[in-house]
Amino acid sequence: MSKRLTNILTPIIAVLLGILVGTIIMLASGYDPAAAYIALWNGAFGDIYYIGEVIRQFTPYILAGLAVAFAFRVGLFNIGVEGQFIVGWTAAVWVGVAFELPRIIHLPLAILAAMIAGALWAYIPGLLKARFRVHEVIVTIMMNYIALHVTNYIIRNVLASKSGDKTDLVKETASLRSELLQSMTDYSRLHWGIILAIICCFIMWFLLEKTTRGFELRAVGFNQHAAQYAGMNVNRNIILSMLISGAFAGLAGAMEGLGTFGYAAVKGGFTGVGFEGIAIALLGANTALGVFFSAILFGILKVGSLNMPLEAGVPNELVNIIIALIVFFVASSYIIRVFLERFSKKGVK
Amino acid sequence: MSLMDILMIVVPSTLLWAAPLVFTALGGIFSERSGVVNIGLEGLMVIGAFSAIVFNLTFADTFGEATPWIAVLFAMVTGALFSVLHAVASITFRADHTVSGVAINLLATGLTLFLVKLIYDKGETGIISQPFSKIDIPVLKDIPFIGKILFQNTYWTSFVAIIAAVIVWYIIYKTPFGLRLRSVGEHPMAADTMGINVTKMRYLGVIISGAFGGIGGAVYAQAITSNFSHATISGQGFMALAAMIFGKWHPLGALGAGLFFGFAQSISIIGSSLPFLKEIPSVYLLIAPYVLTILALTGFIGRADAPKAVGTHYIKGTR
Amino acid sequence: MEYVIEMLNIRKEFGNFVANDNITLQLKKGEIHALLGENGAGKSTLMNVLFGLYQPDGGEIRVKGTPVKISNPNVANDLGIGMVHQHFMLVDTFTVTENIILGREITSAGKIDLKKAEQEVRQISERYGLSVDPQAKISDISVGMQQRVEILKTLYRGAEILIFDEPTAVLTPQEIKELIQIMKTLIKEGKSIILITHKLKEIMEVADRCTVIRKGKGIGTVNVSETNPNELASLMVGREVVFKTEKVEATPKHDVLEVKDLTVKDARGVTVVNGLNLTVRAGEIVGIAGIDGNGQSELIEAITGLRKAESGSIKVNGKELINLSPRTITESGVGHIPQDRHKHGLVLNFPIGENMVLQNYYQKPYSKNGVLNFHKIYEQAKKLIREFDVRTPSEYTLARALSGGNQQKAIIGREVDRDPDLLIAAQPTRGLDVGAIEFIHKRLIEQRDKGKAVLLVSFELDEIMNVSDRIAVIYEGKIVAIVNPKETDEQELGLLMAGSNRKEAGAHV
Amino acid sequence: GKADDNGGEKGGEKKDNFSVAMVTDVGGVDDKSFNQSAWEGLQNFGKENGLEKGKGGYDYIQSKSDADYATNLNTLVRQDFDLVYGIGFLMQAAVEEIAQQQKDAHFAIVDAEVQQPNVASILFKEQEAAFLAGVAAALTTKTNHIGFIGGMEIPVIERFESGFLAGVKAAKPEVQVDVQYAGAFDKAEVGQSIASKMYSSGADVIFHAAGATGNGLFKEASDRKAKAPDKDFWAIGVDRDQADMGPEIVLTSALKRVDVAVQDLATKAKDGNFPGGEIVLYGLQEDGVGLAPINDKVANKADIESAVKDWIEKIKSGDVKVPGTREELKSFSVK
Ligand SMILES: Nc1ncnc2c1ncn2[C@@H]1O[C@H](COP(=O)(O)OP(=O)(O)OP(=O)(O)O)[C@@H](O)[C@H]1O
Ligand SMILES: Nc1ncnc2c1ncn2[C@@H]1O[C@H](COP(=O)(O)OP(=O)(O)OP(=O)(O)O)[C@@H](O)[C@H]1O
Ligand SMILES: [Mg+2]
Ligand SMILES: [Mg+2]
Repeated sequence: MSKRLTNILTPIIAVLLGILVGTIIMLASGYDPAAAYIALWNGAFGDIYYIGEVIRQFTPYILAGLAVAFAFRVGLFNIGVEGQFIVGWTAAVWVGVAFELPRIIHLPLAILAAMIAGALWAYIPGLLKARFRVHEVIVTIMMNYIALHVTNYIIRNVLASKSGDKTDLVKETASLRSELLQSMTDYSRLHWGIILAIICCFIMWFLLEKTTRGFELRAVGFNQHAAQYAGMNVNRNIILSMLISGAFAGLAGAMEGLGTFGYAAVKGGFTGVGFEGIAIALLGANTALGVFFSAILFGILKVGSLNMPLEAGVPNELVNIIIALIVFFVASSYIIRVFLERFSKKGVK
Repeated sequence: MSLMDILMIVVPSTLLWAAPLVFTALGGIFSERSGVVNIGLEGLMVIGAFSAIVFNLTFADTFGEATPWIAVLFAMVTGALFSVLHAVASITFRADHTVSGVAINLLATGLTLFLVKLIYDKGETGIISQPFSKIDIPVLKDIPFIGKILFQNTYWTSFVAIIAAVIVWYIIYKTPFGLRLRSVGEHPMAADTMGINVTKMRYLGVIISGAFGGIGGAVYAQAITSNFSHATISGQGFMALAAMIFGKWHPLGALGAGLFFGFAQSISIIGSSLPFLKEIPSVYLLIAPYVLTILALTGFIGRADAPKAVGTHYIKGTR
Repeated sequence: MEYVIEMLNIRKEFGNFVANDNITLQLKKGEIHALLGENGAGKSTLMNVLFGLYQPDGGEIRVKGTPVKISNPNVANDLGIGMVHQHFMLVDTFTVTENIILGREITSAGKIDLKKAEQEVRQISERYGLSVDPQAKISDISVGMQQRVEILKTLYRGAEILIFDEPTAVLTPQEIKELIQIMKTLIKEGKSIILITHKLKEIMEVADRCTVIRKGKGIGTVNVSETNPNELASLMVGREVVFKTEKVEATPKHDVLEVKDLTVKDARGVTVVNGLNLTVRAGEIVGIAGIDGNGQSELIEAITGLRKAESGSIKVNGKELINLSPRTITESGVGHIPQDRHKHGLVLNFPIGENMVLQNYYQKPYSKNGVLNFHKIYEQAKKLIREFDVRTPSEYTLARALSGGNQQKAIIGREVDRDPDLLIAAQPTRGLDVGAIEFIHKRLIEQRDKGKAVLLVSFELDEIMNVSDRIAVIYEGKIVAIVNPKETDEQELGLLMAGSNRKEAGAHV
Repeated sequence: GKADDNGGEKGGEKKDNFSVAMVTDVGGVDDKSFNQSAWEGLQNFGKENGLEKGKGGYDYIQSKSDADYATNLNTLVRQDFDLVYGIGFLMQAAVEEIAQQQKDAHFAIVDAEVQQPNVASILFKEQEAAFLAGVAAALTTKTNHIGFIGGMEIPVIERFESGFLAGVKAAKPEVQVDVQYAGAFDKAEVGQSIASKMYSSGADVIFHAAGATGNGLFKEASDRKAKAPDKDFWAIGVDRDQADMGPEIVLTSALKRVDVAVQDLATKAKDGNFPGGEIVLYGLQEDGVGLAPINDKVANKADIESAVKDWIEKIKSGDVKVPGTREELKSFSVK
């Protein structure tokens, strides 16, 4: 079996295995798997509206996944995507409500604000890692909590309008929403952000694989000593990678702030998007294309599953189990490869 | 408020917060010392919390006051069993440890909530009737000054956590098992040439971490939330991970880090009652624990070196 | 004749690759048996089979005449086989004693009895003249000391048969002497030894017999007393090998590297380069001779910008370079073949092609406006691979998959091709077979002849004497003597390196 | 969706039944709080009208994150439910938007205001329930020291806080009240630590309006009571009667009858009186808020009950207007 075929088959088999085990669990606990999967399918594709929602859902997933993946490629584990996402969201909305500007300036400015906010939030762990060798995992975890409390404070005390816990909608000129896309998808919340997300996939791929900067970043990711020997500035690259990762995460926040929601509200806890980003990045093997596809898969499962309790009476926690199993099997792809090889050898003989 | 009052509030509350973190961080140490990254601590706590609550709800009448303790043992077993998944994936199937850990977290949340629906047909469980309760430690509570601060209005579990940390320290640094465990995490090939079964040691490390993670979750749920829902364990596992790194993969370090986190949280709660902190906006108190942690790490803890071979696979015959 | 070990017709495959093809090796009691072969010939593999780390795919192993199956190192230990590995199998963060007792701990009531263990270690150490401090941490002791710990590990387990895999590759001449002494003591105490080494001189000095393998196949076993280095080398390589590298007299010109009063601290903050002065001129090779740990590494790191210098001056072609960035220094015409090729020299997870432009990827023609030109990069890689005879399936192969010798050739190709005015070569031939060494020495001399300055650091006195035009002896962070290789010998150098001054040293000649 | 082929069939059902459904926030229908209460209201409505759970009857969808509200509301509209509830202030923006898109559908939102002709907004006068709780607390405390634990500083909780403080002040002005916010609705350990601090510093009654964070309060009170049975450690619950959280320690609860409101509004809509575009306020007058029975173990239970009764009359009659913000609280006085 060619290596290429194995590489393509492995994740597909992982997904199928995840679904298979999910089916077994449903059978064992007395639910009807067929009904569940049909409900899932209908919930994701049953109507043009749901297709629009699926795309809307995976737009920030792509960006959060890219954020995690980018840092990973430079050897850093950015658990702080969640926090960077939240500050990006808040910053975008801030610009979106605070200014009166023509669309051509306002929207880019709001997006930029989100990216800068996310980047700054990631800059701190990057800097501490580069300068003091402080473990980025702890710092990013702590920064998540700080982001949550600080943005809540800002929203409540600076941004919120009369009601006190939520900002106004961002101005029309800063919104990613589109009448066209909404009317095409029967009032889904699909917005232009998906274009940005796809562009970012391309940017990540191009930056890492094609540019001298990417060469440095990858070198630092694999071997800091060799990178230093080769005249690369390791610290600068560490910080840079966190900045870019944070910018992706901030942009993901803008997707929510300027697109899906159009406002920022006081949050009782984490949104989970940043943590989904970890699973998405890992499932996508930390490559731009991989992240793109795994985000789509996550989007389909998440949106589709909302329909499961209503239509099939199956708890939608089940989908989380299936997602977990898929991640698990993808992680264990070594064993799948071994089986594939055995299988193909037998086939030849 | 007098200093004594403050201490009497801060110390028990510090201990309360610290206990689950310490247990779980100790678990993390076993796993990572053996060379397996365990980002799945959060999931293991979820499993522990869930099992303990279900056990407690089911057997409260049978076991009476002993229920929470037996529930902890039960959670220990389920945590250990659940962690076998992580062990199989990351050791035998050569999965990326981090990916497998993330899967463990996702799976734990999904599975437990699914089971709650299945068992109780509800989104969350009811309140347990036999939680861990506040106690005054006999004898010790009467020690002047210290007794009031340390040994009154507190939980047995906090002291068990401290004792556990000391025992784990002893096991890891004083016994052959500990020596072997550490050698496997530092240089698995060296260990292999010395006839140590790397795979077995790593399995043990991960499974013990599952047991401790289960205890951590069980203690948290039975001493603090008293039920199980999607919000019961929300980030404590990651805090435990942070405590483990903060404590430099050392059991007593993790104990210190857990106490530090607990202390910072308590200060953020009591702060609003202290005269000199009263006026500042509450957001500063809310973020204080996290900011303090970052400052502490940057200022005087500095870099921490993970076990050398952590996160790598040991495949015989390669280096 | 009684054999303690017989490995008969051993075969070992890795996938489709046959690493050991029908190799036979018989070890007599009380002998030192050398195992010789090129890099990648299969020596380590064969020994790993004997030690139970690999399972053979064919053949038979007998210990004292009885066929055995050595399924893991524990079995090997029980059979009295111990191995000192090529890459040390020591846990850095453990103490000497902890490393030695690992897996065979002495306990009392469940607790490791360190006191007793230390005592035992001390006893064995004294008996075999190893003088190791049982309480020292591995990361704090020298490489030579670490090797003794490896030996102690086997002795502690009661090994009767010891396998040494390239034990001298990492040692200083003094340490080598001591090791040879230790091996002789071991033989006297009734042990038998298999010794892998690339150094024919050592084989001639200590070994009784020598088995040669080439490309995985057994070539045969010879009695050392009945052979000579040239015969051994040609047996091993399959052709004639030149030992003394041919070179014409140097014609040094202007100063290229001028180091003045350089002071550098090591990672622990100890001053290890202490007011050092050194000049290297265009068209000469200066060899730095010294015992490991006298500041060689820090000197080179300071020159190349990898470590901050405390004070002093480093000029290349008259330009002050002290404490500038590695990039600036590289661009000022300094090339560096690093001591540790895995740590500094290569990004092992990059294809060998990308490793070939590790310092100049950002320059034309390899990139333009920040975008890499892979076509040009791989063209260059192909050229270097061809010119420097790097054996790799393709330029897209990960550097990780190459053998040590080929990795080294790739690095040397890269550095030489950049045509630096000053080429620093730190232990460029460590662990390489004689064929590869010959190749690398030729390249260094070629650079010299092109009018470049070459600074060579090596612990191999042979290499220093053979290749250098001038020898600078480093001792405690200072250059204590400059000698002409033609007017000195190993003994004098050895004494200088140990800190005796010139006159004293000279007096011995 | 609208165009799907069984649309006609459902249209048929529509004539017989008035179907209702709700979207919960991430809490779900067993959150022991307003989602649960709302679902109870829907169930009661269903029983009353002989409806079945499911399409064409009554049903709910649980959200998994904030982003799901709109999808879920839309799903219910697309399933042709006649009235769709959004439970909780978090759903305000989603309801507002979808109401504009789906002009034929009818919505109701709990705890927030949406000004659209096809949306009825259900708001509660939480301050009135909290006021009564404040009265009960003030009359129970022996130390003249009381605590209030808020979840997050949002308007709903501010109404609880203001009403509670006003009630205490009205009943016993000299009582000191510690107010502290936990910053989250799901952090029981924070709730417990705050409660511990308050009890330690002398409070003997604590009221929480903090969701699951409040579970920590009950835990702390139970623990302390178990240790010192002759001392008072009272806790006051919120939203529903939380007496089950600890028979020994729950003094009473400030009730917010989401169930009543939900059922009431559904009935109105069914009868053709859907208050679209209006705010429907549920206070004491409408039975939308209230106080749960006082714990039997309180010595002066009868006094408290009669005092509470008095205040209920005064509030209902409009003699007393309970403050709903801190601003209003400042100028609040009984006379
Ligand atoms: N685990 C392995 N998998 C695949 N191939 C291997 C493995 N180990 C060794 N080889 C291959 O087997 C051959 C012999 O390797 P071995 O390490 O025995 O060489 P060696 O004679 O010890 O060389 P050196 O002198 O460099 O130490 C090499 O070509 C190597 O590429
Ligand atoms: N899993 C493997 N697959 C392929 N080749 C391998 C593998 N493991 C080791 N090798 C190869 O085995 C050979 C011998 O390894 P070894 O590390 O002994 O190299 P070496 O030439 O002796 O280098 P050095 O002694 O400088 O480290 C190398 O070619 C190495 O690349
Ligand atoms: Mg070898
Ligand atoms: Mg070698």
